[in-house]
Amino acid sequence: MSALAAIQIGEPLRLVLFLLGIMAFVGFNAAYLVWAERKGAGRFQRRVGPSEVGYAGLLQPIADAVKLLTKQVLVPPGADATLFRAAPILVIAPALISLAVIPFGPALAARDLNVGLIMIFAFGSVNVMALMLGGWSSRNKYAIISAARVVSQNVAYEIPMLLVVVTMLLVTGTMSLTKIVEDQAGGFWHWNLFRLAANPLMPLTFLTFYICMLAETNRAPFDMAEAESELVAGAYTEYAGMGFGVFFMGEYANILLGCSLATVLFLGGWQCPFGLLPGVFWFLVKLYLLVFSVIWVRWTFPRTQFYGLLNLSWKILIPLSLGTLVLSAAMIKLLGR
Amino acid sequence: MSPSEVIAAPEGQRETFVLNLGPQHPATHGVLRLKLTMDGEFIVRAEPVCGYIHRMHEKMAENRSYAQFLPNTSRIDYLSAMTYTHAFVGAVERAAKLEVPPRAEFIRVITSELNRISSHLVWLGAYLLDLGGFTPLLYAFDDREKILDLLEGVTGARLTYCYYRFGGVCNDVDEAFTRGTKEFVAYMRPRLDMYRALVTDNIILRKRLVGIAPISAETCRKYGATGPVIRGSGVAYDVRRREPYSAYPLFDFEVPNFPEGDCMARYLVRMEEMAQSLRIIEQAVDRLPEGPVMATAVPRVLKLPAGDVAYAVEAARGRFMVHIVSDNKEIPYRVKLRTPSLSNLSLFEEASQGLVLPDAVALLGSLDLVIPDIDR
Amino acid sequence: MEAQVECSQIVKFAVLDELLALGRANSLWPLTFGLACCAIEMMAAGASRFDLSRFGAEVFRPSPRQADVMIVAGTINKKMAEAVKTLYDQMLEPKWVIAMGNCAISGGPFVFPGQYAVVEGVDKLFPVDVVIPGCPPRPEALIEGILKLEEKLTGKRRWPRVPPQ
Amino acid sequence: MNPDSPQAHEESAAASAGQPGGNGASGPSVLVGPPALDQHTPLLALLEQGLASEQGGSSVEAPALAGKAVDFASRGYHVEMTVAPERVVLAAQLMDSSGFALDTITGVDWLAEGQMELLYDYFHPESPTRVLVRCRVPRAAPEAPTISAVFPGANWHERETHEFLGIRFQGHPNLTPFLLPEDADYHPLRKDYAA
Repeated sequence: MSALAAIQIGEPLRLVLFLLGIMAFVGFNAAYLVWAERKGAGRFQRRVGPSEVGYAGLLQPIADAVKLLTKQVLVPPGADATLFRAAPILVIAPALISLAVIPFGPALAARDLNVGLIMIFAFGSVNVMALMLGGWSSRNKYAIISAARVVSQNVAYEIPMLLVVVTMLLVTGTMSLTKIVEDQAGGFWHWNLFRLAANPLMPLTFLTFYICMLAETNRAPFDMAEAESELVAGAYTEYAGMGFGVFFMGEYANILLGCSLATVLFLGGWQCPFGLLPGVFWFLVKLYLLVFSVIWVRWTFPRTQFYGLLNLSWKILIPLSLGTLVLSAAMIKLLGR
Repeated sequence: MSPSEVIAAPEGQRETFVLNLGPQHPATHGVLRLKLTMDGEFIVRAEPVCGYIHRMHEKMAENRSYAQFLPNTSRIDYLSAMTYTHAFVGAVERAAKLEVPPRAEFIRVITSELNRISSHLVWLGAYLLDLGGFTPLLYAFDDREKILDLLEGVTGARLTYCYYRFGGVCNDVDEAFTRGTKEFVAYMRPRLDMYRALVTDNIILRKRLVGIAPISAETCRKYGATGPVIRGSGVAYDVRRREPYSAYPLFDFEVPNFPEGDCMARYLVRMEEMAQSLRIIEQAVDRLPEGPVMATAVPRVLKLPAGDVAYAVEAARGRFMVHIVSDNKEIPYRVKLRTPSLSNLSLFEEASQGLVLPDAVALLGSLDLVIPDIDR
Repeated sequence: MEAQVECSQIVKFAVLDELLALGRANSLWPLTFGLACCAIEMMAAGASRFDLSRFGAEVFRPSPRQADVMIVAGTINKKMAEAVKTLYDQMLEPKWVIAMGNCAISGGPFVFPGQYAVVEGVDKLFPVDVVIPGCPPRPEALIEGILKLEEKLTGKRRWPRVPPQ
Repeated sequence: MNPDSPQAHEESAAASAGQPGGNGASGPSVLVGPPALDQHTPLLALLEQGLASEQGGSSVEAPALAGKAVDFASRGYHVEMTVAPERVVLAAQLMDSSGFALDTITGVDWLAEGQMELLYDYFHPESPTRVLVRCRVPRAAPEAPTISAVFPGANWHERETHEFLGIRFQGHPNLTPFLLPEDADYHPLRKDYAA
């Protein structure tokens, strides 16, 4: 690690390299998370999944990408062309930018802002607007219904997520993600997840964060954006070729962002569970375990009823996260940090 | 505005829009079109438009001899093809007074019940697909493949069997079939418990189905809905009990019915029916008599006596009745196919008042429609 | 016909075209468009035993925009004909059509003198690439149809054809 | 869950042969002929009594609702009623009041006799009785009153019979083609229909 820090390269060059690295990481992950999802779905559904295209289907994402790239580009007649084209970009751009703040390794954070947490959530709300733009501008009844649902769902789940993050702010005392990870050093009992001194309901807070992350990325039981069986293809109905491909990449980029945030906040980022040699490896292991759980949840649960989804947030998650916020404030006041 | 206010609001004030759950839509499992007048997500009025897969079965029946119409019967409702052929064959036998040997009657009961389980499995998979769960479809189809192997061994077809003939069945059942059926019954019972644990008791599914779109027994009677729809509303109406046909009176089985009448009740009725069908198959295979499978004195050219004859069976979706009007020729004068899906769908307009779109999709799935069954 | 020379025949990037064809062949996304009995066999082909997903074709896209191949599985009715035509027009190039089952090929068992409701064959509406006979064809036949379409795209057959003994 | 316990199978596999029961009530018994099967007697009696009261109520003299029992084993229904076209709604109300459900409406085109026939099938969710109501209409101008007010389920059956045979149902809320395309003006199931 120190060797890496020793190389003195100019600040702008370092930032460019990091951003290239992040975009490569997201691009690679978006393609091969699709492969992992289809293979995982195959395993859950007692079938093989893509296996003929290259060894064990490894070339499948490339085939999909090539096909999507060479599809006819079409803006449906009467659709609002500029918004229609802008929507996919606005879904993936915030995720890419937010990943710049995530500390992948000890010195592997592109830009260690001391307000990293706020920046992530500032950009987090852009993809809600992007999905709504996409749904509204494609001038399709199903897309409009889906866009309206997506807005109310994300608004409903943004609040408990922010409340949980504020609780973590109180507990960790800083907004810089790198410091948050650093003070979780030592064994896994130092992780925020098990920091019951500051907040006895910490595992519950992690669960709330996990549910909100699922809802924010329109995944699994909350997939209102692409409610396949009711709204044909939801907000993506009119999108084809690379427009649809970028939406898909945006969805996976957001999953990556959500899971890495959960890892950093709760599971001690790049800290090793036994305090031996912290490094990027641990971060990636925890990240992909969480991503696998997201895939697992998708293929096991049916879709919730839309009003049940809103009730869950307004009536259960928000009071719960408010309660943990007050509780941790009280605990910190009594026991001190 | 809540749906009741919307419906109550005078015509001018409502800003509703028409949404086409069009001929091609994942939720309709076929080419049914629902013209939904909606206010936001609430349905103000749903008007089903049918006829997109009308295949003129009744017109074909009027220029085909009785034997030539047999393949058509398994293409009306291709998921319970056996029971539909059973109805047509039964009607002709009832009019021509043909005696079916007991072994053939038992084989008909076994194959019909196997067909009912495979139809309910397709319904289970498709219904969970409508509710957003993808995985149960694959498990249900996996079990169904076992039934298709059994039936394919005897009839040669996977879906559109043309296995029954006037006076019996076309070829006998071998020892592999009876052994395979016994193994299937033993294999399927724990699977039903697994479905109950994994799917029926799933909290999200219960929230999606319990108390959604209740249908009263009176509505079912007024619209002539039968099968799991009327049994889900508390009326234990089953043609195998009301108008006993074939060898059904000799078997001991229950007719499951649930008083609530909501989507969950119809779901539980079908799940319980699979267990009852397994019981029937078990008893039928144990007591399968020896003997011929075809009646001997079947006239080459079949002429039914003039007048009407009607024969009803309990298909997977409900009461299927064939009403043949014949004028003593080898070609029927008029054949009426009373299909359950038509009556079951006719109460959709009344039952879906004020529902949200996902609940309407859940209601549509709980009616278990096969669209060519409606359009014939 | 040769007077009107297809321009694509003149300019041909051998490797790029082959790569594109290979990419398209290996990720054919079918449109969920089940009409009648063949739809059940299509679902069985997508299920665990016959498993279309081995060829990357299990992503059944409900919206015609995102689908590449339209598998017409069932009878085309005259009332349904213009809806099928609209669906075909809404699909984006490059697109292909597989006519599955006798009804889609030629009207199947519902063709008789004096029939008033069935369109006798999908090729009366738009060009068809692969034809799968059967009523309904078995899921293996559908997979063979998809392999035939891939062969049509790339010129190479994935699995060696087994000569019938 | 209260499974309906398997009733005592009073009927063997083949329906029991009809044995002539006593004749109906004395008075103007509209139901000519004995009820076929014993366990339908209570229902048939109800029908008779229902018909008698209707009969008494309205002033029509001729027995417009002549019903007769039929051998289930060879026909598949128990009671057959021949009804004049304008009495169809009355028959439907009677069926509805005694708990029957409409099975289906069949239109038959008797080209030779220049008539069309409407067959109304009824079944009963609680009892095995099956009733068939016949009604003849002239082929030139086939008209019949709609029973969709009594049985909403009949709405679609009548639309279908109208589009296939051209029998007009007076008072039907929406007599447009049901299975054929909206603008279809041909009636395919008529015997003289040329494609």
